[in-house]
This record gives sequence, C-alpha cells and structure tokens, in this order.
Amino acid sequence: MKQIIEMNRAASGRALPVATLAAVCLASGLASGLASPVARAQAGAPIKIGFNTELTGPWTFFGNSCVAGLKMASEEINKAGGVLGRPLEFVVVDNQTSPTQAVAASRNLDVNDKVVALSGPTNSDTALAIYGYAEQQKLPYLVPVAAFPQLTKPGTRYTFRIEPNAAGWGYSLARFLEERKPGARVAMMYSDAALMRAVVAGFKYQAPRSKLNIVADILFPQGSSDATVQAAQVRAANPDYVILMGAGAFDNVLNNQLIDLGVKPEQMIHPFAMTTMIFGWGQRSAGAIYGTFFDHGLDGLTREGKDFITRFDAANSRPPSYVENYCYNTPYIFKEALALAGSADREKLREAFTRLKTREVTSGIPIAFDKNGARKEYIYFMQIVSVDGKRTYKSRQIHYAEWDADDIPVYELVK
Amino acid sequence: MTDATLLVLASTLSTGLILGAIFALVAAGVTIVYGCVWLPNASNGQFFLLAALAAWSLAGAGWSSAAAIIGVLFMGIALSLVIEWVLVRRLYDVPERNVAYFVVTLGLTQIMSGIFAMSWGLWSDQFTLPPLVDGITMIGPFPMTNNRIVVLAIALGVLAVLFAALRYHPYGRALRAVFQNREAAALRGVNVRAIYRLSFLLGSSIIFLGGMLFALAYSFDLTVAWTMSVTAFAIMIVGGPGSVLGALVVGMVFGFTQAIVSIFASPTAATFSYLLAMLAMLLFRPSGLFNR
Amino acid sequence: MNGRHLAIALAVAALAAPFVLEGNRFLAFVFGIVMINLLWASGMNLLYGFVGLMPLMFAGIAGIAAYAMVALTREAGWSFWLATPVAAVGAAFVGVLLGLPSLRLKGFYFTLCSLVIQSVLTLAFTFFPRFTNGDTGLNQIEPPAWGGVQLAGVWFDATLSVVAVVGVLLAAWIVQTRLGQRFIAIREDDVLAEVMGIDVVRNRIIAFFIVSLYAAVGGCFYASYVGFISPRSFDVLTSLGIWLCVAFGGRGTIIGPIIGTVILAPIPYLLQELQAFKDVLSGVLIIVVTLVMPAGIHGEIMRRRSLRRAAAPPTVSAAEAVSSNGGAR
Amino acid sequence: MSLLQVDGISRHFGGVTALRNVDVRMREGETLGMIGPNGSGKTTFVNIVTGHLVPDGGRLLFKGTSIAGAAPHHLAALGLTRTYQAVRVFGGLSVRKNIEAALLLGLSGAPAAAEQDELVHWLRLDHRLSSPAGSLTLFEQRRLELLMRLLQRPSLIMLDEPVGGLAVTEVREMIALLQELKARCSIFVIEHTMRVIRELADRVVVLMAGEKIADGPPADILRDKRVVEQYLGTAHA
Repeated sequence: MKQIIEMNRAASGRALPVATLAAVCLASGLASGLASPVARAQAGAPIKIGFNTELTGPWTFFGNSCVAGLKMASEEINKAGGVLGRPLEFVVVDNQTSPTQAVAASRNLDVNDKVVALSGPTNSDTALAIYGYAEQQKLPYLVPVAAFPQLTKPGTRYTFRIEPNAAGWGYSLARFLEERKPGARVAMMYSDAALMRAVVAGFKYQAPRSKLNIVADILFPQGSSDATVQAAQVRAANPDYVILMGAGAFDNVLNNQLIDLGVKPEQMIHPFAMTTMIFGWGQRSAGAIYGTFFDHGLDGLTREGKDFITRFDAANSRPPSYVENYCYNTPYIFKEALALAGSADREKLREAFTRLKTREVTSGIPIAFDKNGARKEYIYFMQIVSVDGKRTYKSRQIHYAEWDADDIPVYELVK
Repeated sequence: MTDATLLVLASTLSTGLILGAIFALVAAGVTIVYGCVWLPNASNGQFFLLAALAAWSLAGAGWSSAAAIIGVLFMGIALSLVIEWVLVRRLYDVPERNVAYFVVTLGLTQIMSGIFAMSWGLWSDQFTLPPLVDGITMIGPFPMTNNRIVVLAIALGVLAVLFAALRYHPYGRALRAVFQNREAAALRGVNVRAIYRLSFLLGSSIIFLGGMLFALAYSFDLTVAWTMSVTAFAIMIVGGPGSVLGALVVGMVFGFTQAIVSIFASPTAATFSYLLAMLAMLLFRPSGLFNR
Repeated sequence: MNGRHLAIALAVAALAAPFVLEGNRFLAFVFGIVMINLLWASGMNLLYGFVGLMPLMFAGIAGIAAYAMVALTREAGWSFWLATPVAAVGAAFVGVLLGLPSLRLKGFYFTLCSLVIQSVLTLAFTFFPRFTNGDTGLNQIEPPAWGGVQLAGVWFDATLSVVAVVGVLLAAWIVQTRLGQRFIAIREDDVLAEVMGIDVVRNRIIAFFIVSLYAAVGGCFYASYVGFISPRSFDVLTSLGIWLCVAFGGRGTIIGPIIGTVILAPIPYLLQELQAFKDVLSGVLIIVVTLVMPAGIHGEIMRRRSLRRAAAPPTVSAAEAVSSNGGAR
Repeated sequence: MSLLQVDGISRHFGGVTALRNVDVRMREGETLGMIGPNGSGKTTFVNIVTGHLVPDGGRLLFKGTSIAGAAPHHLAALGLTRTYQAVRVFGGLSVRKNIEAALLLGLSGAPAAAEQDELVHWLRLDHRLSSPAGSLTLFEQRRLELLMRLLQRPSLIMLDEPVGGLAVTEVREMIALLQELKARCSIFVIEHTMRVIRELADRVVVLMAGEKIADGPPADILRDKRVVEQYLGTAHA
C-alpha cells in the first residue's frame, strides 16, 4: 500500500499518464498476489476457508463485527493446535456488500486461494449471490448470518445455515404473543427489505391461527427518514403490541417516534436486536421486548460463552450480539466438521456437515442441519431492563421457543 | 373532529414542516453553490453526513449537542476553505467546469465514503445525537418533543436570515449579481472569485448545519448521504438553480408530500410521487419553477 | 501503427484473451466483466463523448432489459438469443420514453435529471417484486445455450469478447457516418448545430436509443454471466462507474473508453483485499486525473503529442482537435 | 409578396419589455439594416425571427408561410439563417470539418464541389482548411461563419453585427465582401456602426427601447431628427 501511495505522489509529476498506469498495474498485480496469509507457526499447510464478507458498503458494521468474533475463535483454535494437525486459516475478502463482487470474490477464493469451503456473508443479498456460486461449483458453504429462507430451499446441497430463517421468527413471534395476550391487537411497521418481508410473511401466516388481530400494516421504502404520521396512525388504531423493524437507523426513528407519541415500551416488540440497536433505543425503551439468538443476558450461557462475552466486551467496548456470536461459532463448527470429515476435501466436508451433531460453544444450543442445510430453529425473547448509555445494557430472558423448519410452509411464503 | 383525526393531522403538519425545512436548507446550500459557482457538488450528501458524524463523535466525547454543533460548524468552515483551496479554485476558469467539478466531487465522495467505512462504519450501524432540549409540548392531542420544535425553529430561522442576507446585505447582492451574469458582475467591479469562495463556504456551511439538524431530529446511518444528495438535486431542479426561494418552497412541498401521501397511500408511493412530480415538471417548465 | 492496425490488434487481443486466461477462472471472470463494461463504456461514450450528454440512468436501462430477459426466459420459456433482442429493444423504448423530457435539456441539467430517473428506476426495481423479487434479487440465472449446450467457461468469455468487439466496431462505424457527424456538431455547439439545420432533439433521441440498446444488451449478458441480479446491480453507482471509465480514458474517441475500462473496471475485483482503502485510492485517482488531464488519459497523450508537433508546421488533425477540446456543452 | 413579414411582435422577459408591437417587412433581394442602442431589442428581434425565442404575440411570415414557433433547424431548411454577435463556429473542429457540418443538412440543392471551392476561395479560407476553427483570427472566423451559412443556400441571412470587433482595414474588407454577398441572397443586418448601414442597406429600421421609431432609406433616417437626437448623438460619442 505504501508503494501505491508513493506512486501516486510521483504521479503528480511530469510523467503522469505513465506513472498512473504503472500505479494501477502495480496495485492490481500486488493485490492479486496478496493472498494475505497471516502465517501461523504450526506444522502442516493451513486449511483455508474463504470468508467472503461485507467490510465496506451499507453492511460495513455487520461484516466487521462478524470478523471481530471470527478472529477470536480462529486464534483460540489455532493456539490449541488447529484441526487435523493443521492450522485453520480464514481468508477474509471484502465483497463491498455487492452481490456481483460477492460472486467474483467467491471465484477468487475458489480459484486462487483454493479454499476448502466458503463462509462469511452477513447479508441476505450477498449470501444468495454466493449461494448460487457454491451450489454450482460444489463448494461447501456455511452461512453465519443471513436469515433469508431461500438459502436452504429444497434441493440445496452445499449450503448450510447457522441462523434460523426469518419466516420462522415471525411465526414464533405470533405464537409468543398468543401466549402472552390471547386475541391481542397487533400493529406492524417495517422497512422494505428482504429480511423484514420474510419475518412479516411468517407472522401473517401464523397470526390468524393464533387468533391475533392485525390492526395496522405499514411498509416503508428504504431511505425513509420520518415515521411520525404513521406512528400517529398506529396509535390511533390502539394496538396492544407494535412490531417494528426498520432498516439501519430508521429502526431507531420508528422506536423514538412511537415512544414520543405515547406508545409504552412494554407494547413494543422488536423481532430481532443487536447491541448497537439497543443502545440506540436507549433507557427510555426499558421494558421493550426483542427477539434474538444470543445475548449476554441469556440464562443458559456456557463458561466459554461468558468468557467470550468478557473478552469481546474488553476488546470492542460493547457486549457481543448474535451476529458476533454466530461468527465466533463458525470456526468451531468448521473445526468439528473437518474433524468429522477426516480430511480437507470438499465433498467429504459437505458430507460431514450433513452428519454433524454439535452445540454452540457459547450457549449450548444444539447444531444439526437438515437435508436442505437448515438448522433446527429456535429463538429467545428478551426484555430490556436498563440501558447504560453506549457501554452496556441489562436484559432478561422471558421466553425460549424451538420448532422445526417444516412447521410452516416457509418456501411458499417467501419466494 | 376526533382526537385520532387531530393526532394524525398534527403529526402530518409536524413531519411536513421538519422534513421540509431540512430539505429546504440542504437544497438552499446546494443551489447557492451550483447557481453561483456552477459547482454541482456530488459530495454534498457526504458533507451532510460528515457533519452529523462529527457532531455525534463530539457528543460522545462529552460535549453538549449545542457545543458540538457550533464546534462542527467551525470545523466545517475550515474544511470547506481547505477544499476550496486544494480542489475547487483550480477549476474556476475551466470552460467545462460543471462536468469537471462533478467528477472531482465524485472522487471526493469515494474518498469520504471510504474513510467513513474505515472509521465510523466500524463503530456503529446507527447514530443519534442527544436532544438539544428535553421535554414534550402538547399540541392538542399531539405530543411534539421540544427538541424537534427547536430544530424546526433553527432551520426556519437560518432560512429566513439567508433569504434576507441574499436580498439586502451588500455581499448578498453581489452574490446574486454573479448568479445572474458573471461577466456583467465582473465588469461592475465585483470580485467574482471572492464571491465564488464566499458562496462555496456559505453553501457548504448550510449543508453542514442541515446534516446536524437532521441528526438531532432523526437517527441516521451511512446511507443517508446518497438519499440526501439525490433529494437535494431534485429540489434544486424543480425550484430552479440559484433560487433560494425555489429551494424553500419546493423543499417544503417535498416534505409535505411525503407526510400527506403516506396517509392516503403508502410511504413508498410518497417517494415515487415526488420523483415523478419532478419529471412532470421538467416536461412543462425545464428551467425550474422559480427561475425567471 | 495506424488506427486500423491498432483496431485489429486490440480485437485479436480481446478474442485471444479468454483462451490465454483459461487456466485461471477468476481472472477469466474478471476479464468477462471487463468485456461487458467495455460494451457499456463504448455505448456511454456515444452519448457522453459524441453527443455531449451524460446519462446516469444508463444502468437503470440495463436493469430493465436484464429483468425483462430473465422474465421472458423463465416464464415464457424463450431462448436467451430471442429474449435478449426483444428485451433490449423494449428497454431502449422505455429508456427513450423516460429520457424524453430531459432530452430537451442541455448538458449538465440533463445529467441531474437522469440521476433522478435512475433513482426512480432503482425504487421501481424494489417496488415490483413480482418481476424483480425485490431487493433479494434473482439468482441462479441460466447462462445462454447454443444448440442445447449451455455456454460456460472459456466459450462464454469468448462470446463476451465477440459482443464487446462488435459493440466497439459498431460505435466506431456510427461516429463516422453522417449521423455521427451530426452528433459531433451537436456536442460542439448545439445552438449552432440547430442553425445549421440539424434537428438537435431528434438526433439526441436517436443517439439515446442507440445508447439504450448498448446498455440493454450489456444488461442481458451481465445477468446471465454473473447469474445474479438485484436492484443494486443496476444502481446509480453502476452508471457512474461506466461513465468514469469513459471520462478517465478520454471521451469522444474510440480508444479512450477502452483504455479507461481496461484500467478501472478490474480494480474493485482485483483489490478486494485492500478493503475500504480502494475507495480512497480510486477517489484520489479520479481527482488527480481530472485536475491534471481533464481530457482523460488518451486526450492527454494526444495533447502532448500535438504540443510536440506544434514545433513543426501546424497540422493538427481534426480528430485530435476534438479529443483535446472535447467539450460537452 | 414579402420575403419576410413581421407583424406586431412583442416579447417580455419577466417584467421587462424587450420588444413591443414591432412590424418589419422585407422584399426579396433587399438589404435591410436595423440599428438601435444597446438593449433596444435588435438581437431579441433576430432571435425571434430565427426561432431561438418564441414571441408573446404577433405574426411571423417567411415566404408567405407562418414560421412562429418553428425550430431553427426547420427555418434553416426553409432558407432562413443567421450569424451571431459573438462569432459562432465549431471551434474544436477543423475548418474542413466545419464545412462538412454545414453540408450535413443534406438539401437537394446543396452546392456542387466546384461551387464549394469557389465559395471557399471567395472567402479566402483555402489555406486554413486543416486548422482548428478555434485557432483562426476573428476575421477568418467571421468569414468561416459566412461560408457555412452560404453552403446551405439561404434566401435570407440575418447578420448580427458582422464587423463587431474587427480592425479598421478588416471592416473595409468585410463591407466589400458583404457588397458581393448581396448578389447571392437577401441580407438583414444589425449594426452599431453607421458606416456599414450607410454603405450596405437599402432601407433601415430603427429600434428604441423595444419599439420601432423609424423605417426608411438610410439617407432619410440619418436626417431624422428623433433618430439623431436619441441615438446617433450618443452612439457616435
């Protein structure tokens, strides 16, 4: 990189076109040769896994959070001797939150780095783009954080997904509300994004079966900035619960404007939440309910889980959420699967994933994949107790649910 | 009228006013720079975002929101001076300078979004400024936060001052003279380059302020930059480049359109409606509503 | 080496490259992407370099065609080779229809309008999930087939080379016809062109239609080559990227956009390890080029050459004069 | 039948009246001059007749057909063309390319190669064919402008200050060229310099603040008291 900067400085001199050309060629040459191996002092060539994630673009934060969790676990594994006597190396590549770049990056990892498997995306768009490549090229693909159902549609062979599918979240939410208040009046406000559409599809499927009454259903386009009018409409509909999911910062806007208008935190349900989102809602949201798959306030954390939380918090000044947890678990799942496969062979690894029976190291929740690569589904519902500025928050577990992916016609609900 | 109807009505008014005022402010900044310097600043959304992020960081470091805003405004002026000195002034005499400016500011956009991704993008996925003032004022059945009332007042106040200054202050009159005809202005002894610099500074500062007001009224993330760029350009097209009155009126119309259409149809329809309104406008009055 | 030799050399290089790169599927893929971008850039150059309009809804038109092509092949069961021309002509008509109000506008105003049109299209792509599957996008798009055999690997890359070479040659041919001469007159001075009896708006519409065809054909090949499209595949940043290839290489010449595309298009793919730094790098590159050589790389080379020649009697050819002045008014 | 018939045209910009109720008629073969101080509406008048501006009201007839609202390229095909006060050629293209651009219109009566050469020679541009038009001297550019218009065989050419910015000797040469031009088409000429009008025009129209105040042979106009008081007195200063 230093060289490139110097070339650019030279480029402002006389021989500009030539220098610029040279800089670009040099940069591209450098990059293609730069497979970024952080060599670890261990016997045997490392087992390479392509980690194709969002380091720039709209999903910057998620990709980088994920990599933070990933690095902690892979260092632990390699300190403890790696797997099959070889270190585990995650080749992290930026897909710029762009599906095209994700396809290209997959190809790069496959062809140039000769990785044994792919992993990495935290976004359904890029995850789906990589899905196409992995299935076509017969490359095992473990998706850490992407909830869009079609990633494990019938006929899927090489893709395995750690996060439960989003239609299931909506389904379980409806059952949770039925239990909490039979016949409840529910309002929904959400951004127009694949994830939110899938959650809503699951919820709308189950709502009549659970005898819930949907009194408002408001979809916002991406890039919305204000929801005061809709919040007023929702309040006028007098719901018992408001389900809200905004894309990015709009989530916070929805939350704040509802509270400003007098909706009580106890009435607000967030189908999913990450640490930064809870910080954004703030202390005034104490009492609100959110769904998650991992939280430092869970009842059943393992010793490793507590340790992970402490160390992640120390390094990043915030407790981890489910995104970091899944990415932390990813290397462990690979380790188990590779050990089961007995070699770093793509076909054997795929086959090992189908047989794998393990648990999340952090929470002890079982991990096993069905014939389409989907996992036994589960969700926690938590209630916010208090939020302490931007540093930490307290929450308590109020509900846990498990169900089979086949309990609802997921792939018909979400195309 | 029932309370529920009143509630929706009042919320429409509040949304329309706040969104409209912020749109108008940012568009005014853009229109001054484009109308006068002929500089279509593709990175104005990034400027907007930078101000909001900088204020967020200062607030995180313990500054009050008011102090953060003033601090960022000064930093913003300094930054605009640097950018003017390093990039903008090099193109004052280039014949095709609007195109050249667009490219240069696109480059700037790339650089800034790269920097944002490597810094703030790693710290959080959403940002909120603490309110300037606490408390809620009831307007009939509608509870409006005092913070948003203050934001609205500042935005409208700045627009009023801007409007008056362009009309009555000698600098403002010189600025308008350059808007209308730079050769004639130069002949009359106006220092055109100084006016260029002034309008770049003025426009940028207004955009910086707009970013911070937006951050006070709403939460924001890194995607707001592009949305704001496009909206501001659209307002400028409809209102007419260089027309602050056009920015004000059209900004308000856009704000209210979003609020009102979303009552009857959906928020998506609202976004569609103002983009399509703009296209229709071009068919009948391509020079913008408020240009001669 | 004169223009004809250069053209033949470049065409041979483009057609041979897929076979040279066959050993590395990643580089071959990047090459294929570059070929699609080359087609797009030479189309963009027709409008931006020869008529003087900067169409930022370029990617949106490519998107319309790509979605239409997928719908026709998937739902109506058409072959790619039938669906592509139909989708392309359809998308070009839609493009002209959308562009019609703004085609009456001049220069930069047109650009701003096209920016907003592009935003409408992006919004529309997410708003009609029935055809586009919303922002989730469509994946596993089948590659085109020749006589029942699906195009894959080196043969797909080679097909893209052929398409790109034909596109560039077609552009080179168009600009030296009477139509192309009219485009240049309009770019140089649209008011004067009008007085010289050239129907400016009508010629702009023709140019816009041709350019939309380039965008649309590229969009169809892109969809089947990458196998995945979503609204973000065809957003304004895509348009800007293509435009940048033209401006960077040197607009208003045939060779300029080729230079620009070959240098710029692979960067995001080859610099994936550099993460956000590549944004900064390309930003700096853009600014430096604009400030130091505003006519693009090729324009700068030509300017220097003509400066050197200025010592001798002034025999600057018209083409060079165009590229060094190259104004879009 | 008049070649050009302008009846009662007016044009406002915002609150300012640029032209009010102006009538002008021109016969085939006539050379008509138009004078008036800066801002009196002369260029606005030409802009309206040549389709660059739409009048607020009034009638425009060229060769007996209405041309109100017609686009300039349409008028060019009808044989009505113009030059500009600030000379307007394709500065980035060579002289030869400029000539080719002028022939793009593709009229059936386009001049044959021999006639083209004759025109180029008459306007003394033979030796500059491969130079970029922007590098020509002002006088050469004005001649090129004339050449490009003549290649289109206009029946009426409207000249907006054809000697503006030229040196004294060049003015003399230009007037000589324009005298010869009379044989080729009808001429409408806007001028500041009285000398041009006196030597060229068969008839003169005087505009003041957007209104026609006089219309007649140059000799009469130059004696007209109102014209002398309001215009000539200051213009010669």
